[in-house]
Amino acid sequence: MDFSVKIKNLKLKTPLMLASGTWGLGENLDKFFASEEIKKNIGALVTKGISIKERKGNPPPRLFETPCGLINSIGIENPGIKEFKKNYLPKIINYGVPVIVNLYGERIEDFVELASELKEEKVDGIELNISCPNVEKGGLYFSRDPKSVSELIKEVRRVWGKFLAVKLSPVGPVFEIAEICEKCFADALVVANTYPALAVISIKPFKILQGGLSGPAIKPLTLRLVYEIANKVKIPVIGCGGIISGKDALEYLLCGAKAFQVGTANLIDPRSAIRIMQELRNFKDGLRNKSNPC
Amino acid sequence: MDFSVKIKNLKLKTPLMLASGTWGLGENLDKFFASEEIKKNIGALVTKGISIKERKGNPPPRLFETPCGLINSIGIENPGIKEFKKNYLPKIINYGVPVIVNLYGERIEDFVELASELKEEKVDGIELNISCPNVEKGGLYFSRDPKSVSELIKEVRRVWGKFLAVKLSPVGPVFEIAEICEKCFADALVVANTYPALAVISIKPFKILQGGLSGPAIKPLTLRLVYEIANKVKIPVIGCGGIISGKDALEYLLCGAKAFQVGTANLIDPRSAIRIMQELRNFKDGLRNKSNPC
Amino acid sequence: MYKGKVVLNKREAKNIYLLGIEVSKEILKSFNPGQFLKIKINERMDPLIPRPFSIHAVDKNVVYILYQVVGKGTKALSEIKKGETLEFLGPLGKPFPKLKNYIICAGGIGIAGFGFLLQKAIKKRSFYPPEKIFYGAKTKDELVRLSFLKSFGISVEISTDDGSKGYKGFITDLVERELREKPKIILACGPKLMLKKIKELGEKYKVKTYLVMETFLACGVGFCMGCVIPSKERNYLHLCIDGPTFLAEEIDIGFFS
Amino acid sequence: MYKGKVVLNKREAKNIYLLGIEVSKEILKSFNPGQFLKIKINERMDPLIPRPFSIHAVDKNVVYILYQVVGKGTKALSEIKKGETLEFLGPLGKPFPKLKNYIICAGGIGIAGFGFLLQKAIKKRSFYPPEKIFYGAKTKDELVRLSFLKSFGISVEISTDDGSKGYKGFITDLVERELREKPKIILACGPKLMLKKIKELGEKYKVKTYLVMETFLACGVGFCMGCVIPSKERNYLHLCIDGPTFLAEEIDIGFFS
Ligand SMILES: Cc1cc2nc3c(=O)[nH]c(=O)nc-3n(C[C@H](O)[C@H](O)[C@H](O)COP(=O)(O)OP(=O)(O)OC[C@H]3O[C@@H](n4cnc5c(N)ncnc54)[C@H](O)[C@@H]3O)c2cc1C
Ligand SMILES: Cc1cc2nc3c(=O)[nH]c(=O)nc-3n(C[C@H](O)[C@H](O)[C@H](O)COP(=O)(O)OP(=O)(O)OC[C@H]3O[C@@H](n4cnc5c(N)ncnc54)[C@H](O)[C@@H]3O)c2cc1C
Ligand SMILES: Cc1cc2nc3c(=O)[nH]c(=O)nc-3n(C[C@H](O)[C@H](O)[C@H](O)COP(=O)(O)O)c2cc1C
Ligand SMILES: Cc1cc2nc3c(=O)[nH]c(=O)nc-3n(C[C@H](O)[C@H](O)[C@H](O)COP(=O)(O)O)c2cc1C
Ligand code: FES
Ligand code: FES
Repeated sequence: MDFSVKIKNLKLKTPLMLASGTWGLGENLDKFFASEEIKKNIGALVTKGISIKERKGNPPPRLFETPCGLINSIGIENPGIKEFKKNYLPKIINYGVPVIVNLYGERIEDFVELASELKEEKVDGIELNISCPNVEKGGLYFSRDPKSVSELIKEVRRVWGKFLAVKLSPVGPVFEIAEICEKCFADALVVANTYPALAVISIKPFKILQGGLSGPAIKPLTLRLVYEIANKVKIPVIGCGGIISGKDALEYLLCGAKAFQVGTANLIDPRSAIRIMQELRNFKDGLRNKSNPC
Repeated sequence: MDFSVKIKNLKLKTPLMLASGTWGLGENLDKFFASEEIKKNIGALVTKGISIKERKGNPPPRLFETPCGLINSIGIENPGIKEFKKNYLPKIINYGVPVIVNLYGERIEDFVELASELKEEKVDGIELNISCPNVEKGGLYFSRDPKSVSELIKEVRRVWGKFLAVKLSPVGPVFEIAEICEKCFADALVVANTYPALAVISIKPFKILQGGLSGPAIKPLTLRLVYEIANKVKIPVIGCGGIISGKDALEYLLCGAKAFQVGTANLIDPRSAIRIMQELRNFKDGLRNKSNPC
Repeated sequence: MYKGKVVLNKREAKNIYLLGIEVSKEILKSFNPGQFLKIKINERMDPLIPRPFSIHAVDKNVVYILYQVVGKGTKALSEIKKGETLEFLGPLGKPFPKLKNYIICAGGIGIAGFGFLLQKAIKKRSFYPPEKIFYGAKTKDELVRLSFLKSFGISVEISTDDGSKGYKGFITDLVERELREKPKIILACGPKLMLKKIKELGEKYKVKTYLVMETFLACGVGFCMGCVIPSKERNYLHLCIDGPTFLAEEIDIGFFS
Repeated sequence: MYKGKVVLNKREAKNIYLLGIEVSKEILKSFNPGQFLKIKINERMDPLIPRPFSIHAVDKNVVYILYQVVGKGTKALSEIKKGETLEFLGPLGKPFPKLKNYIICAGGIGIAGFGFLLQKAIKKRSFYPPEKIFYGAKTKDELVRLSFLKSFGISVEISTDDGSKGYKGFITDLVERELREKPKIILACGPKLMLKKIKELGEKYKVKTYLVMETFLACGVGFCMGCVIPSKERNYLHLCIDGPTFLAEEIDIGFFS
């Protein structure tokens, strides 16, 4: 069965993308996948959030498990765009599937500079991360302010002609922002990043962890967002939230997503993507055999 | 250990309330609790949402289980305020703990009329439900529009002098609405109602259920809201979302809630409230014995 | 909730298990045929909500549940070992009506609740035995506890969709043959489509018809209003308190499609 | 992930269990002392993330894990029965460094990973045996597998906080006594406070000190960057790929408080 999809000018062999921040910087993806497995199963690789300067990330604890979910507060730990281009990107490109670089900036100029840095690189697209709940500035700030998003996209578009996706936060005026992204000629929306969450990690002394919630717990919430946003905008929606099985993936596709990203599942088992695609294939075959394909 | 709390003029023996819609209309609470157990453990009873006219509710399916969560789409099934006053309220009042009536209206006039209907009744307070995701009108409509909330509270205040809480939706401009409630002299905020969610209940034929998500899955999200709102407003915040254990309850109290409501846990086991209070007592005793009380 | 030790959890047929939980006689005394229990599957939170199962049989100090593995809850239940402890709530729902001159029609796992009815009826404990039991399944491998059923000395007619045992076809065909001969009250439990057909047969042959219904439950005790079945007067019945057994004429036929 | 049959899951001491999983020799060959496995606890989603455990011992075609029940994952693990199947990922992390003239210091369940080291060292498989093992626990009941440890013929010094067995007090007291006599390299695993004290002793007696660290892990393979330990140059080390064993001097002491 053919699973290839076209999202604007981006051609993917499968609708499955590895979500930002959940497969490291690609250094050791090949420890867990044969080269052919990547090409056959992974439609695109979305990199960890990359900033202009190196970021060390947040102090520990950075993780906490909640019922059927995971809170993370990594704080965009990354080596900065220059080091990334030099020491990580070549290997990622070498995996032989489309590469989308997730960009993290605090101001519009940051995003513009980051996009310019990638102009000459063999990357296929960028994903603007305006939705990270784990950083002081930037991140959620944009997601609260539709006007700034509109300006952001316009400015980045001046330097970046290739595929451009915006990764939305699931909180705030999300429908308004989705519509603004469409108006400003974003090529696709990624719905969505993690949900602002809090866990009490110690009662005495009282200690909390604030971060973003991902995983199966939030699937019903993001599925709803995808369904509603796909009904509101005409640009492709890429679903992302709590996909653990082929059935989850199929649900996103049926609810209007053109493609989907897998995040937390990679942390449970680095080879989850293979299983998810296999389950999705089996599912579709099963449905087709019953009568008409869905 | 004394657990009594005072929320404005409302005196509660314990900080635990049974949340709206999760203990029926009180007809058979006494099947599961001895009269003394109710008085000792339950600080207040918050009734099912009551509307002016009878509402039959939504067609089935009304429920769907998700990972560590429950989606419901009941649609405020209730007998209407007149029938409620006559055939249900007396029994509820008879349980001997403070009674808060959850009011559901589509327009401001509805809420005013409902509050007027209760003026002469022996109820201790009302909770304005401006956050039900399962109804066409009203419900979430108010929660998207801070101005209408301000008007709503002002109008209801004309006819209602006793305890008045507003039950917020966890989505939309929730911080803005919280501040408006404070300004308009609401006595307390209930944070929060269920999260708009969607489940695919059948793939072929494709069938979905849209409703509100509750239960442990959403606890990290509502805990975060309570923490932030309690830091923003001075009126008491009543936490509500995913409380299943005494530890969950304690976390809400430590994050700034003055009291808490238990919903989905009542559906898992009708006697959950007793267990939760017992666990909370044990916890506090344990903490106190270590050194100073928390 | 009550706690009880699992004394048996045994595969009986393809995907069908028999579970026995030790329960004090005091509690067992309150159990009636037609009622159900809500069983907490594990201590963790997935699955979150206890699942409902009919009381299949009662034996000294053990209650039996006959269940089919269909999803994560029943899968997890099937992995529980003898000696472990389970929590349950019940008895819930209304008992079967007390009928005379009636037949039972069961489709698949719908047979589960009738075991207890037969146990009581044979001992003449406030229930009468049915005149006949009609029991259909997809295939021979899914017919369960036939010797148990037959032990009551009531005639059991069998059908399988594939003809691997008994009549080849739907059990409702056999029921219709019976009604054509002599109208009798029907008490039926099984898949939606079977119940729909039974309702139609009841109307055609003008016999009182009772259907044991199913829907996803949360509380099981009237707290959540989640378990509704549409009635013909555009009203809603609540399965966990008004049912699970309903007069067929009360239920909106649209529910079955 | 690999799948393996559980051949043993036995209580060894208060809250401490020994789990054996059948694994092909091919896979076992890749296991090294100091490395760990990530074990998927069940098929459902609570707990969601597989939990990390040191390789405690290896025996023909079985890998052993020694674990303490501290939360819902380990509780669920302790309920798994012989004959069931478990999935795991590994070996993960870096092996212990290859030391000579060193002592081992273990606090509580921190002893787990050293069993495999001793097995290899005794067979002279690329590791040297320690000169002494210092092993402390809260109380006698929490000291585990002493006969297993002693079977290697290396002297084991014991302490308990309550004096119910061995020296009464902290194990680090015994370690300091040893160091005072003659400085030796330390390899230590245990609670944070013990590790802090060991780091201080290492500095005081100017001996190279290795600490086996712990933190909540998600991926275990360098994907999430969630498992950081602050290093002294205001940098972060990643436990699952740079560790779990670190040179004490690399780690920011603030982490221990
Ligand atoms: C009163 C009563 C008595 C019962 N007695 C028995 C019995 O004696 N023996 C027996 O085997 N079973 C009995 N059942 C059915 C049994 O409760 C279910 O099979 C069980 O709850 C399934 O749980 P699960 O976790 O295995 O399946 P799940 O994973 O929950 O789902 C199983 C199937 O049900 C579907 N489903 C789940 N929720 C909904 C919903 N809200 N709307 C529509 N479809 C949904 C799923 O899509 C799936 O196909 C009874 C049910 C009721 C209501
Ligand atoms: C490399 C490595 C090797 C290990 N080897 C062993 C071993 O051989 N034997 C053994 O018994 N244990 C070992 N552990 C520890 C073991 O992994 C944990 O005890 C286990 O994961 C606990 O799971 P749980 O679900 O039972 O507890 P949980 O319910 O997850 O929590 C247990 C405790 O940890 C706390 N906690 C959870 N997450 C965090 C966080 N992000 N930050 C701070 N505190 C948190 C909780 O509050 C609670 O007090 C090892 C850990 C690592 C990292
Ligand atoms: C550990 C971790 C790190 C993440 N880092 C990033 C990031 O750098 N940039 C980003 O846009 N999203 C990041 N995310 C969000 C994921 O890409 C994804 O949007 C989210 O986890 C929801 O999907 P899931 O439920 O499948 O995990 C991260 C998520 C996790 C769990
Ligand atoms: C079945 C069901 C019915 C509910 N009905 C109402 C209602 O009528 N009015 C209301 O304000 N909230 C209603 N709620 C929301 C709960 O009162 C509560 O806010 C929510 O479930 C979150 O708490 P929980 O996670 O403890 O369940 C309902 C929730 C459930 C599960
Ligand atoms: S299941 Fe809750 S009212 Fe019936
Ligand atoms: S646990 Fe994910 S990087 Fe170490």
